[in-house]
Amino acid sequence: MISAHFPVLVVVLPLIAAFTAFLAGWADRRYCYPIAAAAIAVQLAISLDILREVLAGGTVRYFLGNWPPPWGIEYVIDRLNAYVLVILLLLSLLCCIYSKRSIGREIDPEKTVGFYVVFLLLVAGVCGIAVTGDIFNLYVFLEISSIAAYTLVASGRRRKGLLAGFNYLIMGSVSAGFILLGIGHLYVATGTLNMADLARLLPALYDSTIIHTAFVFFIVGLSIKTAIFPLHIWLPDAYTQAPSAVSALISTVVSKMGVYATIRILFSVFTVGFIVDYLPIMEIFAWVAAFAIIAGSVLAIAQYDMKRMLAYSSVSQMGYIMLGIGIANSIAMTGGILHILNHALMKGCLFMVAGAIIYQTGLQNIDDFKGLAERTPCTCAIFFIAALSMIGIPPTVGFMSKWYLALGAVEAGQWIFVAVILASSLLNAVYFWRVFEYAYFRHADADLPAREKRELPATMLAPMIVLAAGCVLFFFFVSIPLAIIEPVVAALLGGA
Amino acid sequence: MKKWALFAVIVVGALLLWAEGDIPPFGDPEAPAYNHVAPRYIEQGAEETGSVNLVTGILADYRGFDTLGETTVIFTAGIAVLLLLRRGGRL
Amino acid sequence: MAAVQSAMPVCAVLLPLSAAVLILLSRRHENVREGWTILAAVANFAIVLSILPQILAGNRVECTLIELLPGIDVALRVDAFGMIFALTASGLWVATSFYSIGYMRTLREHALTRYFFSFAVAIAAALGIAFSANLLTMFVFYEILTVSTYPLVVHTETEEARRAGRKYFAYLLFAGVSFLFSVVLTYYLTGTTDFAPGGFLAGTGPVLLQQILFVTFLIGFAKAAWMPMHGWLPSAMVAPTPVSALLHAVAVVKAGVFGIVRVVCFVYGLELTAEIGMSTLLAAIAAATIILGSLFALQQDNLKRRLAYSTISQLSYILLGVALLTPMGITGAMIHIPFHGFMKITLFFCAGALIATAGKEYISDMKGIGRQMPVTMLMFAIGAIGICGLPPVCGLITKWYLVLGAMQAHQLIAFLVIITSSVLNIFYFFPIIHTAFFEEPDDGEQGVREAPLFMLVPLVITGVGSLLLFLAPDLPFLRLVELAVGELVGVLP
Amino acid sequence: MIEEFLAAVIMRYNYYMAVIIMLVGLYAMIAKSNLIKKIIGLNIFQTAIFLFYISISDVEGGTAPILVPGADVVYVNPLPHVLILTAIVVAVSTTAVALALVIRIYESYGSIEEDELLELGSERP
Amino acid sequence: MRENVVIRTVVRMAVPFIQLFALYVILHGGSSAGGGFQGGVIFASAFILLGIAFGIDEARQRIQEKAVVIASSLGVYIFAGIGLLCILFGGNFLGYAAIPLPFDPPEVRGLMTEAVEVGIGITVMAVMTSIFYDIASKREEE
Repeated sequence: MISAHFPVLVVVLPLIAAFTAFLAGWADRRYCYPIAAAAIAVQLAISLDILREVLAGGTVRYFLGNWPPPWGIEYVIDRLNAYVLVILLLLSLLCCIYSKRSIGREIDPEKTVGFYVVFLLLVAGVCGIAVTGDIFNLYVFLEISSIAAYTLVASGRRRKGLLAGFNYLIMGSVSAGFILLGIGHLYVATGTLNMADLARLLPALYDSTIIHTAFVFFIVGLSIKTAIFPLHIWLPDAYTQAPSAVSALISTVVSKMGVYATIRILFSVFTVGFIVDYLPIMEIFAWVAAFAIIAGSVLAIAQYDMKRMLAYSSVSQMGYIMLGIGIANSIAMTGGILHILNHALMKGCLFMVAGAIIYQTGLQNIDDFKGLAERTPCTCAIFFIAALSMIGIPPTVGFMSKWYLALGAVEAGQWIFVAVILASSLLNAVYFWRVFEYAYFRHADADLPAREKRELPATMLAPMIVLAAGCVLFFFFVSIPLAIIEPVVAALLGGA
Repeated sequence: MKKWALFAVIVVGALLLWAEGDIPPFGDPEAPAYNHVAPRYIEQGAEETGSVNLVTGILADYRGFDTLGETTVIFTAGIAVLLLLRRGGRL
Repeated sequence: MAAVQSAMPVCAVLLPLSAAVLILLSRRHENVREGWTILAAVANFAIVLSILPQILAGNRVECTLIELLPGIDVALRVDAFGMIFALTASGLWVATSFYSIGYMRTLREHALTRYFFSFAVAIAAALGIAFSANLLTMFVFYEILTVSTYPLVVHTETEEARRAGRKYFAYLLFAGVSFLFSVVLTYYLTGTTDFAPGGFLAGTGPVLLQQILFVTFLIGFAKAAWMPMHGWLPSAMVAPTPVSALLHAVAVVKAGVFGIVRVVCFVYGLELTAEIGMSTLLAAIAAATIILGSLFALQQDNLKRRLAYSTISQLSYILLGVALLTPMGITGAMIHIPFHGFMKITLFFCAGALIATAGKEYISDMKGIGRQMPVTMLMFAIGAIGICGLPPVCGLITKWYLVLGAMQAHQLIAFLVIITSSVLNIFYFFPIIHTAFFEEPDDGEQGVREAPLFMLVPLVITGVGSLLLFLAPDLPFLRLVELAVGELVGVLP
Repeated sequence: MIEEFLAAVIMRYNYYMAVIIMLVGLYAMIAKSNLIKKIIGLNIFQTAIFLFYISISDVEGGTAPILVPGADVVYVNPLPHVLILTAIVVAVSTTAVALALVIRIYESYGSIEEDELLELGSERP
Repeated sequence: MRENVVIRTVVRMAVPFIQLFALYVILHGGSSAGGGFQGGVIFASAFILLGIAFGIDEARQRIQEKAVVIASSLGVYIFAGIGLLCILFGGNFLGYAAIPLPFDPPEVRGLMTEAVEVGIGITVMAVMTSIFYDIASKREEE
């Protein structure tokens, strides 16, 4: 049965598609886009099937090369993997569709082939991370996706993108180096690379400084990748200077992958026994996250460039997820993991909107957005929905995250975190409302020459509408993701 | 920047120097790294993979998928350089 | 008391929403667009009326939409108290729809699609609040109301309007956050948020927590414009007058008061509120707001701002009535929701007519205007007399019950506050009537005529309505209030 | 006491060497303004990690893990070699991309000194 | 660069030997030190040497884009293709033993290992060459 091999096919398919797109692109560069879109669509279908199977029959394991773990590499897909995998692929597909026309203005036409090949490789990388049960394999795929991400950030026409890409590369490589060191230390201490095996062996070694060091390296490395507040410095430039489709992609897919990897390492390798019972790490984690939420929002308020503002907002939103994980009770974690989906929907949509505004009018500075709603009504309406969701106003998904996080914080008796969550939604309101006010309630300066206005192509509009609709629909049908998440949380915390 | 660099270096250095005290000594045959997964590779590797060179055996067989990833990394780098640098031409 | 399952509450909420969509779709044809508004308003009123017999028969109409979170549904439930608010809002929406069209067309306002769209959404949200079966549903509609009224406040797009809009949004969003916190805490303490007559919070959590929760609830209902959370209301008067009339005199502020009454009666319960000493706090806030609001109103020359402060003051009558925790007090509080709505909307309609036809915003400019616009100013006088609590307008009934309630509760201070405030009301309303009717107009101020019929008819209807409600108060409001209070009193000690 | 400590250090001198090299690389990566020097720093950093891994694999008296039929020899642990082969490839790839970026940066800015680049801003002259 | 006959002659003579050695390293990965990566890089070094000796731009023109594209894809295709072949024959991905060849499973595995190494070698060779020429060749100012 072919479906037994879906776990590996979901990773190999985009690889093969990438090689094929490279070959086909040499013949005609117009072939690349359909190959990429089709491959990701098939992947999405596969991932949905995997999700179905996981929901029905529990964890799926796949031994690569028929070697049993810990000797060979093992793929382990439980609900968390499947959930993240579906989100990643959905967003990848939408970004891919969106990129068809949006990159036309931002990337030289002869670079289209490379763009889609690297795009596919990035998708392959994140999928690899999402399904693997082997920490070194995780590192390899992390590197595939990272190198692809550096390249995509620098692929645009703006020269600042090059610098952003370079800084991203340096920070990313330091992070990868730290993760590699963490893996090395774990290997020294245990002699294995398999996550499940590690989780089994580690409890006996909790007192060893090697484990502590490995933990610190993992946390710092992953925090750089995820851009947790003081280590976020690469992020604003990278998100701002990248072509819009890439901003949408890395702000959702790549950052979510970092979050996923963090959760996986924390809860499936070190397990609750270490991070909650042995060391009070999660508490520190939560404080850092709370700080990130506030700092990210405050910095976002200070920005005038729309994409940059969204980038800082991402820093803050990553804090939400981490806070949920850091509070480490089941309700808050449900909120954190739910926010992986919610943030992907909202931020993907917002970056696409930013790209659409650039595409339609060439404007990127919020100060220039006066009267924008008259010129780009659809785009602005979509922005409005996604922004409401970011603020957390019902009926949008952002509210659900806020609800769970606040409830979790209340349950943990952490009133400061409650205050942080609630205050941050006010801060979010400040910077999103500014855009809204400019777009809807100001008239364009009369002395400005009427700029050209382009129609938004369907391939750009459709993904935005899908995401905005998702923002609203998942408020009403939040039970669907919750049905997946609640057992995940129970499983992650169950080790205690 | 220099100050930050020094700070980072000192922190990382202190952490590592602190940690290395617990690492098994250099060349210790009792080290866990040598006694958990590795013995099977050494004892049965050649038999199971058909490669006398154990490194190749592990590389291309036990951990073959890592190697596929690795090759893909190289491929990615090639495309990346091409994407960044090449101008004109068909790609 | 039977619970009847029915889809009608949902229809009542969805109808304005679908009207909003239709308005958006027909943005290029103004007559069609405004036709939708009127049609929706009338149909909506009809739907609410169709639920009324069930309520009067002592039943509840319920409708659960979906389960949102474990233990919390998005659910609508119409009880007598909710019906009072819904009837007021949807009934006055009909009048306001006609009035809006007249007013906006007279002033040749722009962006009317956005205006009518937001208006329809706001009404949907107000009805949603009225029908909410639990705190979370209420919160959802509350936030929708906040967001949907913002475009109406900033409608003119002047710098002043934007500043007012920011203030409005800042206050209400902060309140929303506080409300959310309260909902979360309530859910945490009790595992439910469903309203129940007599409350469900008793016996959960320490007293201090319940007190804090009460305060956050109060802040959450900043829409009630109690002092010092009232700052947004006077600034919001930059909005077009129909908005001030319906939203800032009826829907939004009443939603706030409605929420407080709901929380006091249906979350805490009268007993618990008294036990933790929060009724005293509420009464103190209400009393202060009544007096201060009236004093502020005295200083305003801008008619709409004076009306705004008057609203602030009047809203706290309702809070005071509830804080008395006696059947009579609560009756007075609840009956004041529709009565004040009718009277205040008449006043605002008149103020709008003055702006639209005579271009007069300031009281000092209105010398002799009563001779040029006799009908308008007559209705204004009726509204003003009603607010002051004089016969033959329905405001008297409120005062009557409130005074009775204060006596029942042996609250001399409350009694004095009500009397003082009535005197202050006379002080700030009668000079306007005097200026309008008995002062000579300045030179060259001739030729102002009555407002167009689109505006005149609604204001006459609401004005006459205020009179009728005095003559026949139990049709149907007093009857509803009796039902609602009966529900509560049944569980009183 | 000191002797024990020294013995402990000497028994693990390889790891300490790796740490020192790593720190050199890390410092260069953060502190140097020249982008090429940053890349060199990155390479030093990565090389140190390789050194760390390779020393894990060593076993006293061990020989390369290529089986010699019949001989009774101790083989070193082959797994770190495999891992580090992968890591080397990753490092090479990263370096290639980094160099490509630096070349592009030099072309469009005319400089590869970080502080100058920051001053130059985004607009083309 | 001035033409230097000695260098060019030596390079011309050395290149075939380097290439032969590279092939040896690739193919002997299973039985002695070596493997696809090492061999591939050695192979690429032959092209790089040619570039240095004969001028990079000139050499670049000789190395056809087509060849690089096909070779770099071909290598990974071989690798992934063998993996998929295993699925086709009922094994797991990269479970070489599933491939029905008339040998014992270890021998099949050894053989497939060699095949995979060849794939790696081809990709590494092509990509390394391509990277070198992309980075080294002088490009006109933008």
